[in-house]
Amino acid sequence: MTESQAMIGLDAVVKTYGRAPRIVHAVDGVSLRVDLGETLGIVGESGCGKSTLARMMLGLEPPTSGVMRVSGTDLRALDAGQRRRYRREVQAVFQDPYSSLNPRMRIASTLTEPLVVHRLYSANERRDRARAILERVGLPDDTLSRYPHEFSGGQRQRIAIARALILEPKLIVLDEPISALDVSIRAQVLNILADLRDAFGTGYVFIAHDLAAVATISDRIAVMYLGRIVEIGAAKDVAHDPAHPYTRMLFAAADPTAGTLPPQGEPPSPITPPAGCHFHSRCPFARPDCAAQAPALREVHGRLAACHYAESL
Amino acid sequence: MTAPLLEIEDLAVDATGSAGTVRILDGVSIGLGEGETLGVVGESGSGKSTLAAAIPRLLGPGLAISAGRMRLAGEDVMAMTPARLRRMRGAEVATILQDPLHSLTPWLRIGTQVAEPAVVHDRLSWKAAQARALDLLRGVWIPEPERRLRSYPHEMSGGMRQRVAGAVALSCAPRLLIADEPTTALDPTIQLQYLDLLKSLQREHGFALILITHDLGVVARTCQRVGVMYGGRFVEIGTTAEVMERPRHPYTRGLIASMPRLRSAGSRSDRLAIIPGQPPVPGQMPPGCRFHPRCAQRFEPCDRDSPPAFDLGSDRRVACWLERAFGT
Amino acid sequence: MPGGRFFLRRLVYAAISLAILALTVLAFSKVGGDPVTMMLEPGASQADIDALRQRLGLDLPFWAQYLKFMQNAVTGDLGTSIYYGQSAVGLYFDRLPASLLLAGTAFAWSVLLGIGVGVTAAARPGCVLDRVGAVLALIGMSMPAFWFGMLLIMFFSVHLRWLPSSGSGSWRHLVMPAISLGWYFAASHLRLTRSAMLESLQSDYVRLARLKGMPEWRVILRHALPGALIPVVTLAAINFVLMVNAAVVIETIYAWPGIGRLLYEAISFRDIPVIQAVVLMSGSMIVLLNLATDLLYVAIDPRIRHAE
Amino acid sequence: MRNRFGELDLAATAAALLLLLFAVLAMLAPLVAPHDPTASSLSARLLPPVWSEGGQSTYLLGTDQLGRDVLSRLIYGARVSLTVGVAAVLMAGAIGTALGITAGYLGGFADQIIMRVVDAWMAMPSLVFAIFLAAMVGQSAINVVLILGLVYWTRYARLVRGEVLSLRERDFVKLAVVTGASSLRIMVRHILPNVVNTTVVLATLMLGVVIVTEASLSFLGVGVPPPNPAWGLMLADGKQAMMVGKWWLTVLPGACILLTVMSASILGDYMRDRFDPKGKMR
Repeated sequence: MTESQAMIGLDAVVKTYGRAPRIVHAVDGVSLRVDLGETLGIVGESGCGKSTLARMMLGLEPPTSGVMRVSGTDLRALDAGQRRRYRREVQAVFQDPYSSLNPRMRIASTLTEPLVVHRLYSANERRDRARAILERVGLPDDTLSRYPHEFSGGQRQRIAIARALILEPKLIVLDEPISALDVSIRAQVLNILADLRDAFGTGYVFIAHDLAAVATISDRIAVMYLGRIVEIGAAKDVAHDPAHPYTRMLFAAADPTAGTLPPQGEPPSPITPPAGCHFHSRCPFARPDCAAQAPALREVHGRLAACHYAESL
Repeated sequence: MTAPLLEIEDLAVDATGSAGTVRILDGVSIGLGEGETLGVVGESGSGKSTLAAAIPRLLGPGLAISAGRMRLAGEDVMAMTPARLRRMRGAEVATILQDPLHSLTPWLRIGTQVAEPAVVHDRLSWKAAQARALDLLRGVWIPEPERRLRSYPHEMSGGMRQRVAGAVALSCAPRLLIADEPTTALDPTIQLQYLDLLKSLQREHGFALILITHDLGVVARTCQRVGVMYGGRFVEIGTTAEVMERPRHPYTRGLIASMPRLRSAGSRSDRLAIIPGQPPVPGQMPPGCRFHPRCAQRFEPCDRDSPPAFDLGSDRRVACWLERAFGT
Repeated sequence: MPGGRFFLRRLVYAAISLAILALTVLAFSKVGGDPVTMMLEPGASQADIDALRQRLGLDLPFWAQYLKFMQNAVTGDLGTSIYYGQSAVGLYFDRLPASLLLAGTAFAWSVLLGIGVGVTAAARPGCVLDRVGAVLALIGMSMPAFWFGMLLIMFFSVHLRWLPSSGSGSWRHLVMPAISLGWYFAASHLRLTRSAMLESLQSDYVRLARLKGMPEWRVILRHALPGALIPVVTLAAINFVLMVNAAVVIETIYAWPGIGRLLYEAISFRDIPVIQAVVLMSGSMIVLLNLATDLLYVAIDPRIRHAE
Repeated sequence: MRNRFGELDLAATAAALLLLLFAVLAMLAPLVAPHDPTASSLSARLLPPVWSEGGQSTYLLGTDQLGRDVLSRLIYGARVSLTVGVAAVLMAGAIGTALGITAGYLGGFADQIIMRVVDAWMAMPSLVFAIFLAAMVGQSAINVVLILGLVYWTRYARLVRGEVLSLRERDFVKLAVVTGASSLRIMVRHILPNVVNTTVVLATLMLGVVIVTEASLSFLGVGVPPPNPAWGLMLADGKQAMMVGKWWLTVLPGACILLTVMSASILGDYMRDRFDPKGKMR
């Protein structure tokens, strides 16, 4: 694949919060690319930096250092037209369906706002498009004239997805889109997302702590730990045959049938991460040099993993 | 068969609010022996948290038990005096709440909060109670327990605080522990640790456990028996292995089938089996079987009559008309 | 240490607030026209006017005047009273003891009653005390203090002839002003205590304390009250400063020789330096008080330091 | 008006009706007032209300020390109090909401400047600050509105800013940013409609406070100038007569203030319970 095909490319991106001596390394040198039309899943525990990564991809926060590229151009160097295009092509769905819709706006205004902002179509056409996209997510026509409080969490999340899709973006960043939903609703929303992806060819960045859900919908999976990517590769490889000890621990925890030992320890503070490999303090396979030297991401069995001993596990 | 520790029969809880009186729990019956574990699974609005609050009789404002019987070790809980209830709550039926960030008092030291029940219920001196608190903190695998006695809650991580909540619950050696979504706010790896801790504490102390959760995976790991709640009722109760492998109620079956699986990783064309529609909201419960609007197998009696719990033997009960139709 | 940065920032904020306070007072004083015309006899010669202007520094550009004003303020000089011919700050401190006595008495009863009834009412919402308290609080918050003061005079001085209608010197002079001044504040303490307690009583930690079978008094005093007291104490402290400095109408009605009365006299004589002094003194007290409470909270409730 | 349980809220309904009555009387003052409020009559000085001994049916609520009809003065007084009160509340609300949204949404330097001014201005006791401003600008009804607007906008600004800070973190605002909406659009379309409830509730609660402050200023002689029939002025004028037992000159205007303020306060509490059940604005 050529560089121009990457919708979003991150190069050694770092994001820190706070001032010395309490600096939080939320994202600590992440490089990855999201290709057109692919679904990249990002998993990890809370505080691993996955949501910070999402906010940076959405241009809600600038990286502290490193470069983020949109269709090959540095985000900071976008001209006005390119920036508008970026705002059209990359959309988002967030976790909390109760916070995602303006409670004082009718659904019609919420859905058509992106079209209004980008001065697309006439008022009538915008309404038609809103109606069409609602049908796609399985909601009736009369939804348009209602207010958010008339809908359940699952319905609101469908509306949020419809809103993200109305500009026919190339990429949607979904940050924990199903974790606030009831168990019986999650599958509905996951199926809708999969259907829409097939229909529109949209790419997703799918962030969640529910590994099974991520594994089901993603083409590739990135596993994050304390601000770093520890493993990234094809969903099948990462889920079925994890190379990194942390990935193993995470997937074992997600599988009720796995009779493995419970994981050790708690994630350390992102203010004072352990030296060397961040995971060594909880790693059952850690050796002395793990604390000394941080492993780089390198190819292991067809995917990238950041572990000195990935092959010998 | 030993006398059950907890017997609940036909328990109903009503909420009084702007929309009049709404039934939150309806016809709930469970029995639990000493040292047993029961998982209670349900979605939001299923009434599972109300059940957790109803057993120690500490329902929120506007909620009241309106019918049913409840016995703890043979004693009628509904007839307890306020003083007896307080003793029951602290010393016999302990509870762990969902949110470890807000369930400890911010301005009291951990030591005080863990020692309190022993001082109040077991009439220990503060000094003796502190010593017991130290043991309890050690017992829930808290590192440096001596130092932690003097800490405040905000100085600890969520996982640590939830362990402290466990220590608080165990301080008077309760016979029943109710854990209301104890791991929902925790990270997956920490969840697993906590469930492991609960199991090992149960082995050590022998209390009975009611584990309330929305996560079937949690139940599968922890509980001998599981009850599935829907719309304020139990739709299916049985041993965990039976229910998970051979679910009989259409809701249970749908729920298990709709769970994403690691096995299906990376297959773009796969779709999950789904239960259509939404879980019902208290106050807008459908008539008859509460699941019938979402049920693919509904037939003639379902929208009219609420199905009773058909007893299938070996401690298995299913509230679905299909059981009558097909015979048991 | 994170506390150090927090401390420093609050200190800078307080300093900026004081500077803006002085700027505001000086700037609005200019709106009132030229003070010189008021200070001289009518028909004074232009030369006299110019001389006085120069002496007062009024011929300087505004920013220079501001700097001078600040400089003087820091050394405790807020000008000379036009009417009394004394230092305005001196006058303020002369009147302070009387105001402190009145405010202290009113504060004491309003806090005891307000917090006491507030806690009891929150512990049993809907009980008789709660209902009575709610009605009294509503009336207390709505009744203009000066009208209440006049009603008291009508009843106790004019009708019953029990208490002197004005003046100072004995406890009998203190009763009515202290009651009418404290009334509003008792209501405000009651309302805040009640609502803060109710909020605290709905928290998860109170629920857990009840689930632990703690006796109700322990739940209320140890688990619920400390958190509720933080906003109440802040409000009470600010209210005390208000009682000292802003009891203008009460002190006017009862001819109580405090700061409020001083302010009233100053308006009557358009004695601008005195008005400025009262505004600045009371404003600065609140700024410093806010600073002190901010810093105190960090000590009391470690969560705040954490959140910063 | 209904409470949380769907029952009629008697207190709130009564308060609303009373305020409405005062408002109607104030608007129709020339039609309903039996006398010219400023016309004095030396022959009819200090007459008591009609039901007291010596009262006359032409002066239902008696007369003051200049022989002016108390009822007419009270009706015209409602005009002054309500007009000044509502105008001041609107002015304070408009300034405070605009600056609060600007400070809260834009943050940074604008926020620093606005909030430091708010801090400093809120530090001055509102009555003392109002007296200071009044002493500077001289007496007129318009000036009282300006003064009260200047004194009270800070309360709106602080409350609105707090609200905006939490709204800014809400996902629908972030989604609007992601879509490319401008800051102005977000402030007008997403933030403003969501703080309107808050400001309306605060305005109702503030109405009483503002009316008391206006009455205090008038009472102290720096508010609405005589011979306007303001309630605070009537109280000040009646003080001498009160000492010799002419109670109606004190009780009646005060009762009008009390009823107005109490109604506004009950209504404000009611709306707060309805719109702000979490009690952010105690």
